[in-house]
Amino acid sequence: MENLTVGAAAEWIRSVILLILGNELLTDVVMKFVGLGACIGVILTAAIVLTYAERKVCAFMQVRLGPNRVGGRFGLLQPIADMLKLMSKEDIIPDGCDRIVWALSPMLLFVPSALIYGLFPFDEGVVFADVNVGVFLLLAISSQSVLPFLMGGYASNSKYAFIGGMRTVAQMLSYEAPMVFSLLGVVMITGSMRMTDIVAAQAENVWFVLLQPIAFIIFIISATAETNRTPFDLVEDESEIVAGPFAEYSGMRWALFFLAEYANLLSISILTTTFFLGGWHGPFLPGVFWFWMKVLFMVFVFMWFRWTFPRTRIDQMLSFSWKVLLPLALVNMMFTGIGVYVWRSMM
Amino acid sequence: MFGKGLITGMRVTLKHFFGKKETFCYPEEKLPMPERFRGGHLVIDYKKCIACQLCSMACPNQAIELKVVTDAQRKRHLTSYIHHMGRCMFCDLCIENCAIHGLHWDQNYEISAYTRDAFDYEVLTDDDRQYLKEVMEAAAANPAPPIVPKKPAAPKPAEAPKPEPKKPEENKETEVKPNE
Amino acid sequence: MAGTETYTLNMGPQHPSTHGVLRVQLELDGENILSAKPIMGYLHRGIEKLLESRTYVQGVPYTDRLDYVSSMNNNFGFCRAVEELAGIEVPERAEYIRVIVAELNRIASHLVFIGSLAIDLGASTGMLYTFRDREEILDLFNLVCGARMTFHYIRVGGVNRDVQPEFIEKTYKFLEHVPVFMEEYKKILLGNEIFMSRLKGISKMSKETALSHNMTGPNIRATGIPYDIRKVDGYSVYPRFDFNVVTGKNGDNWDRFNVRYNEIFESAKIVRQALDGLPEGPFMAKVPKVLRPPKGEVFSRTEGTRGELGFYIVSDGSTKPYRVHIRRPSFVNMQGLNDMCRGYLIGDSVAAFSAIDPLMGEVDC
Amino acid sequence: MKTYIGADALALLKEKFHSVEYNTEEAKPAVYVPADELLQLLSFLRDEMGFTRMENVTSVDYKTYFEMVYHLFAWKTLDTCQDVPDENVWITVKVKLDHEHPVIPSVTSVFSSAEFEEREVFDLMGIDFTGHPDLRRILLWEGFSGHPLRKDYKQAAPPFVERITRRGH
Repeated sequence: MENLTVGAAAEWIRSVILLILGNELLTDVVMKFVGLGACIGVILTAAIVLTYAERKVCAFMQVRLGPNRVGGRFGLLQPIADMLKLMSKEDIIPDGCDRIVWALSPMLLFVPSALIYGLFPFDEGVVFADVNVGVFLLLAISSQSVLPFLMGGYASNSKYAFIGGMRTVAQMLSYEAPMVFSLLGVVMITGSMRMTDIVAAQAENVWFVLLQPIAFIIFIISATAETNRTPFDLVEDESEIVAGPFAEYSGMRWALFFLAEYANLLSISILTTTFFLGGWHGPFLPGVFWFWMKVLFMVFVFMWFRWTFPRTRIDQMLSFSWKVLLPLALVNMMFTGIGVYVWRSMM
Repeated sequence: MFGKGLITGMRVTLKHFFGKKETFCYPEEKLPMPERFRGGHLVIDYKKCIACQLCSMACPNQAIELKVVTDAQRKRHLTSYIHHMGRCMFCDLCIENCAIHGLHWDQNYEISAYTRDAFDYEVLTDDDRQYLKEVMEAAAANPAPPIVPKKPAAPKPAEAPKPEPKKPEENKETEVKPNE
Repeated sequence: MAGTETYTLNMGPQHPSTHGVLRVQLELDGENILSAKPIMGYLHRGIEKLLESRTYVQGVPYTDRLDYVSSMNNNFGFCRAVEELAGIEVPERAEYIRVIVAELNRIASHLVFIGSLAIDLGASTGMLYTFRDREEILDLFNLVCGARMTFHYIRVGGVNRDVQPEFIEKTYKFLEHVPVFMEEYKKILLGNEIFMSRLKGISKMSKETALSHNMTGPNIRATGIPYDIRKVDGYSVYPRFDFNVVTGKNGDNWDRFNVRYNEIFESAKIVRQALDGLPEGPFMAKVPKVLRPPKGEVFSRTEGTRGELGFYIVSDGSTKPYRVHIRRPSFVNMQGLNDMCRGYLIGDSVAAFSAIDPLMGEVDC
Repeated sequence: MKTYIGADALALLKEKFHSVEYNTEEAKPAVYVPADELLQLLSFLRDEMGFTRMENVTSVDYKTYFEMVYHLFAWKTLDTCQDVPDENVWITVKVKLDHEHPVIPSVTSVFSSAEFEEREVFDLMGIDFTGHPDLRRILLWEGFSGHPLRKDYKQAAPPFVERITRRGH
């Protein structure tokens, strides 16, 4: 079950490039770009697949049929139609906005969302950058997505957008903390911050969801908040502040926000899979298959949350983070520490 | 316990996720409309119509525009029956007031259009106009004797002095005074 | 440190959660609401003026357009006023049919309320479920009167047409279904902790405040005053039916929701009793073709879905009313909006808009 | 609205307020009161006779004069709503106003619930309320001229807006 699919493909591409260039070093550089392209390809594909999936999941949970016009009975080409629609839309720039900041915001938002993909171990050996401080880097990058939201909210020169921007900061900062502490439990057990090590540790023993159930729940909750999805979608809360920071964006600029949202959804599912569900590890089937199966299941779970729950209020949400999740995460960390100490000393 | 309600809610949505769907593909499958359904275009039984204009008068919004001619036999006929659907409330008063029960809906609810002008719907069909022509010709060939000698009845439009012989619809009308 | 400033936020007229074209000017301090000023009139069509130039019979379809999610109740109110003015005795069967359709419409309207509250709180799935079940009622109405929204079924003197046996059968079937779907809402909304925390203790209103704003309908019943015109006046055949007036305790949004939720059961109870006791007989009184009520005036009130719906009609003896004034419950209830929003957060204001359940067609008339 | 106010209660009112008039012939006589005594009458009705609910405020244009119409409703057991049949009483109070300059004291100091309804009357009928906390147009916009519910109101021709039509359909 080693590298049956992705690894083999990479090997083949590498050999082709080596044949053309004839230089090992140059080939490695080119291969990095190929990897980069693959990551972006994953994101774009995910955006297409996930929009369709979200529409269908939403529709099915709401006893509707969902898209069934474009592309046959099941509306398979709906994302393409959406994309074409978004591209052909007029780009409206609101009067009185801070042009540069306003235009930068969607692009900057996409950067951290895309950057994280470099750290994900998709399969054994299939990882763009296997950094030894992977977890740390990952959290550092993902926390960068606060700024573009604030930029968009501030620069739109709209009150709704501004409230949305302010909410983003409050929300993301408060949920960053329990998320980090919930991951620390995993790191403590593994003893490494390298993503591949974490997966390997789960492959040897059990999935961390069994060892760290509380951390898993905390992580899921704060991940929902980090990706701005219901019940914590207060940033783009359409019934209160219309669309928050996105209120003034249209066409492709809005599509970038949209893309980032789905990239985030996927990355958070990948993270859950990597940290708690054993990553690519699984019996019989190739790793890539297991990996995507778990990821898609997590995506479904997040969609399931979204289409079942009402949203919380901003004060409830913040106090839930600081008063419930954070102490819980700290307690969990303490018990994990004791457990790890006892287990190590017993060994 | 906190979270129990959340789990039950999720069970409901999951059940519906796999369950039967309530909606259907609309233009391919259509809901059957009941027999009393009010909507769509008006359909008139032209051969029965006595051009009494009750429908037009009953309309609260003046959505029905009629043009009437009187033939040589002093019978009135419609030459045009325009239903301004943009003004229509589909309140059914025109149909209920029809003296001969010759007006009804075609129950086609797909009546949206791109322009407002498309809402000025002509109810009379070509067949009706053909019929009108025949009737007019027949009447002209056999004109009724003039009632008052000094004013010969000519086949002129907008000249409808006397009501036509009443049809048996009269017995439907109730003549009861209010209690006070 | 610089001082803080308050700012004004216009919610509406094109806002996802103001239920039509309501505009609310919120005076905000951060996320806290200092005052909420409803600004209406975006849907003003001058129905009162229109009715002056239509005959009494022609006026009925205009009342459909007042509160367009419970048109039957408006028809009912208007026809009762005209009947009182003209002294028309409505046959018993007609009264029963009226009560049946009015209560069914009340259920439909409350389902819309539950759905819109759900979607305002972000639970769009809950909204789809309520609309799915409301569809059954609309189909029933489609069967009996041929329209799904603007019924124009209740006429001066009775009802337009008799109910078919099929309608009765299907209504019984629907009544069987009521507890089933209500249980589902209970699971997805009522028992949901997030939903509870969004509503409990929010937009609290005391009995005195509610009275001073002249609130009616479920809004006043949520504060604990069992003020229901069906009981107070006992008009039509309502005194013959056994039903409870649902009241709340605290007057918060949770109670407003629960009052309407439980009223669905009460309405279903009334419908069942009315169906069981549906007498034979004519469904329409003998009404003159040209209705000329004697000179005089009448103020007749009924319990609409949103509260007390009053029609004040002045007749000058001609075929057309001289003056019609409609006391719209939503319009009067809007006075309480400021009290319901002040001191709460933006998120609560959305819940307050929903909980007061205004219908812009009715507010703006 | 079960029972209208009784004749003796009306006589009591007449005794208290000499300017009050009503037609004894009618079954449900409306109580006419001059504008300057309206507030006293309403306070009396509210405090002494238990008419705690101002159900409806409206006005009628009789071409030569305006008439403000107040429908009040008394129910002593409103808070508990026990069904005590005889205590379900209502009364109509009317005020005749000059057609040229209709001015009337606002009743919001007695019944604060009348605020929106008085604004509506102001907006659509053009009756001025003195002492109203926030007298603005409520249904029509600020720049609107005229009062549509008056009988002599003539609607201005709607502004000509060229229709955008699409050909080919």
